[in-house]
Amino acid sequence: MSTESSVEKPAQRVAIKGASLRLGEGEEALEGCRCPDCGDTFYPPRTVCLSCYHEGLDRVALSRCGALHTFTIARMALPGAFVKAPYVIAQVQLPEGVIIPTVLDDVDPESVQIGMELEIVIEKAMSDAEGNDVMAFKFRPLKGGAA
Amino acid sequence: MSTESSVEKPAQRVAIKGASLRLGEGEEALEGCRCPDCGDTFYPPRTVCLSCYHEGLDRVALSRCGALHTFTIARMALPGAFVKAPYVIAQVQLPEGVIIPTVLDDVDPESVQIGMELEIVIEKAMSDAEGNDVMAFKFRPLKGGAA
Amino acid sequence: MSSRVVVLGVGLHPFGRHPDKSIGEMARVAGLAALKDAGVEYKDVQAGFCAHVNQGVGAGLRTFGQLGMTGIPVTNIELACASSSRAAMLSADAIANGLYDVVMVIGVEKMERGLLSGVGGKEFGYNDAMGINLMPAIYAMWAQRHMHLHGTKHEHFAKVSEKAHRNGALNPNAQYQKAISLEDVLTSRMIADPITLYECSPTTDGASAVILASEAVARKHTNAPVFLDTWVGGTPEYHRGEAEQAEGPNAVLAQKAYEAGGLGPEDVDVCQIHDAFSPGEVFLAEELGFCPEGEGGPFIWEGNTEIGGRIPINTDGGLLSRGHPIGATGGAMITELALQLRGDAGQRQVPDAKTALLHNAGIGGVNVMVLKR
Amino acid sequence: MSSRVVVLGVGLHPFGRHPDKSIGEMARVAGLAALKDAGVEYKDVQAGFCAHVNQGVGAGLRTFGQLGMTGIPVTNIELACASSSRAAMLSADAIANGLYDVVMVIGVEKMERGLLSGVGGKEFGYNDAMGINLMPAIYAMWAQRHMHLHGTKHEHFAKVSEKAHRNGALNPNAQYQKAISLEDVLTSRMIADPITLYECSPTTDGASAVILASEAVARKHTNAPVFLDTWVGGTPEYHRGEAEQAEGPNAVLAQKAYEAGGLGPEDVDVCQIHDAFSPGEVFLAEELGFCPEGEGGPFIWEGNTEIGGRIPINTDGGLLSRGHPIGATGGAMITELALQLRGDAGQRQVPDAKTALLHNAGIGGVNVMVLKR
Ligand SMILES: [Zn+2]
Ligand SMILES: [Zn+2]
Repeated sequence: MSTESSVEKPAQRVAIKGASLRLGEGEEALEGCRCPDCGDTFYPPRTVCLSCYHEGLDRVALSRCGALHTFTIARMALPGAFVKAPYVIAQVQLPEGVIIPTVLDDVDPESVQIGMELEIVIEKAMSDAEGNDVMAFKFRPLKGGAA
Repeated sequence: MSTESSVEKPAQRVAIKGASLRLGEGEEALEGCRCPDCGDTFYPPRTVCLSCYHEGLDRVALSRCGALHTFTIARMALPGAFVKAPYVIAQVQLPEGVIIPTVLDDVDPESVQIGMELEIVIEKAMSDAEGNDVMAFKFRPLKGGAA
Repeated sequence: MSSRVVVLGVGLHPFGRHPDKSIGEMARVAGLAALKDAGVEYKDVQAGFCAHVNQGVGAGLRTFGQLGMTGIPVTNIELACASSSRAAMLSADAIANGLYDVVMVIGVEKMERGLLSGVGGKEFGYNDAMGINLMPAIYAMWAQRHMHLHGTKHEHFAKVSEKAHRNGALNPNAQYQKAISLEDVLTSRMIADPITLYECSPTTDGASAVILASEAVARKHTNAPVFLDTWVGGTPEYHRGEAEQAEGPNAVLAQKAYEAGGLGPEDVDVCQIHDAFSPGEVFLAEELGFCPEGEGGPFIWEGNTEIGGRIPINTDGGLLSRGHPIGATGGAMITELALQLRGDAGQRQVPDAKTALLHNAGIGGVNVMVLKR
Repeated sequence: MSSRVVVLGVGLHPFGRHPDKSIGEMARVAGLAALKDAGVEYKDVQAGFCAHVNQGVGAGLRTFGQLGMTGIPVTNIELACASSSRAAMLSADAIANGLYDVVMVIGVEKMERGLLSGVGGKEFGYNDAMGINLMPAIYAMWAQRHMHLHGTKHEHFAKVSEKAHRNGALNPNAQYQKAISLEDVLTSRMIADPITLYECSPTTDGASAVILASEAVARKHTNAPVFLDTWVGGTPEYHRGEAEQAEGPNAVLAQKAYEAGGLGPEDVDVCQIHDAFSPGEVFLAEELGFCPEGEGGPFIWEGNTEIGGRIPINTDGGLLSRGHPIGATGGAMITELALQLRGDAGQRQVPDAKTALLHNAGIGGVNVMVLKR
């Protein structure tokens, strides 16, 4: 609470509630789960495999790139949301087979096409009460990819 | 909204939501329902008789006096409540047989006894947005009654 | 002990905006109408289910208590927009197995203004921050995928709403009793492409009541019973590598219902489906087997789902025009189909309707039913 | 098709304060424990009921979805503090009638801090203004009436809580695992005379899971099944000129359960009752027939409801000490009785318990069950 302690404690990077992110160690990415028995992959992370019911899945970093599965252009902002209308709500399919609900960044909503290649952007959404950087993610068109 | 209109419109007396009161015409009282078929009486008012299922009951003014059926001394105030702890939460049985949940007024909580005779007090609880007097009720020991 | 189940009585409190009415008041109106329709008294009711979503603790008491206090077990059932059809299914299970002869379902909801938002916890998180919890967006994304895969057009979806409002104009219990043009639908405010405001079900207050009875008891009250013949419910199934299903495996459940009921989609004379948003009817026309996969758009565009068409859908206006007080919707669907099968649907009547299908979906599951006379 | 119903598996997530755990997480722990206890796999479960009160739309998906997504119907059930026992009763109905062989009930609740408040709408009204919506006050007023009519003393009620905490200290899943003295109970902060803070059930988070199965399937997994033998539920009955009943007609329902189960109160070896507030056990000792009307206070004071007494009640600590996550409580009651009837209750074991009675009450209704081995 004192000025001293806030100087001593550097801001941490923490994932926003409801998003599972691998932060800080090497390349940042979504964090999912992989079943050591059958290899199926899940996002968000879970404990029990939906394919083979194995209990205790391995945490894995997910691919940073994927393809647009589907989308819509939201024309009205929701109360409390950080994004301003119009914005693109999207489902992104990663090579692991999982589909990630997210929003698109750096894109003209009218030019969005199903199938376009996308990459993740992980960025600060806000600060929390302890002064930590609360991190969230979006996806944006892959540079050099089909857009 | 203008000063003129608020001058023109005198404050009305309206019952607080959740209480059924007969206001303004003659002696004020709780308003219940009486079944024209079987004579059973209800508070709060209802449409279908619980004894004989007759539909369409008559509105009646209820007795202003009754006996304490049971009570407790609440030692903590609830957020938003107008009463300050300690206060007496009570059930009052009227001669019609109905039991009225209420609070007691003008009474030392420690001296309350089941069976004591009570009378209704109808008084303003607050003003509403339109400037009306919002009326509520309590019960208090009957003057001259056994207390 | 096994019995066929009869939809003996149905009743509605008119759907609309009723900010000054309590759920008890609306439930009483619907409940008394259903009792009268059934020809039974409240004291004949042996069990109750109160279907609602956001009406708080004690809703069963506050609704059934308006009709009587006979000591029967009353259970609150929640399955989001499919709450009252699920409650009817549990009632039907009990009657079919001889547990009760007369069961009453009251579905009721007073809704908050604003567009439906999806599943959420109480804490602000990623979906809130990103504006993802926008219910129309979920249907919009399914719609975009359908457009991408099958060439479906916005006009196809919009036609659903135009037709719904045309039907709603014939229904005195509907929230909107006014026809609107395709142009009106297409040019109303865009919410989430391709869904416009008039392609979203409105915010609605209302109540429905359904009295189900064993055949033996029902035959004492009617010579032409409408049977709740078959009912199945389910949740989304996970299949590795496949995209997520909607609220549940619609096609799988429809197939189960057809098999159990000994019929096929070609035998359905009238149908109620879950058009919370206009694309719903396009998807379901396919999933329920009325047209091949991908052809739902043109199928509806050509008028096949209108009254007088091959398979009239949502003759009462559907969620879009009749309104969608979420806890009450399934009961309203049953109500309309019972009226249709009795021949009592007035201006909305589908001639000689003998077999009806019902699909009601919510976050948490899907219900499919077959009704027959 | 009629089958006896077996309590095949039970599991709990420890009760307590778990602000950082989601309901899914707690449900998964309880659910996996129950599956393991039953010796069945999740894919054997044919239907699910999610009992909760305040966990919002989609709770069934968020809990059962942690264990698998097999497409089974999952229905959310709410009956306030009696939600999960009601869910178990609907499951038992379905199994008894041959509809399913294996059904799972998950009861779960994350509670807001603070004392339970009663039935209420969303709008501020008379009861709010007057501070009447204080849940302990309702039990306190029943208690005052009991004291007036029968001479019951505050010490009699307080003894219930002292005994509950003594039992809870033996239960690793209890919220409070610490015995407290009668003096502690009597001198803790007065809430609503005669009820003190330690006579109120606490604010609790937790989950319970119960797997019910048909006898045929259960016999493949166990040689000593615990049967859910009898179950009845009800709402308050109106009788002209009589005072309002509690959450339901406790004595009437108990009598029905005894008749259906072919037993009397003298045959009950162990019992779980609804002690949301300490007077509950005094009233129920009478209403369930363990002692004559009006004698509940002395009956408890003399130790009759302790482990080792004539009729041990709430051996796991009850709502007062085990905790009361309202949606999960009924399942926890079933869990304790199943352990007792199997002889697996450890330090809390009632020797040679063969017959058990359960009473669970909430705003909206009361459930009474008989379990047998
Ligand atoms: Zn696996
Ligand atoms: Zn009458």
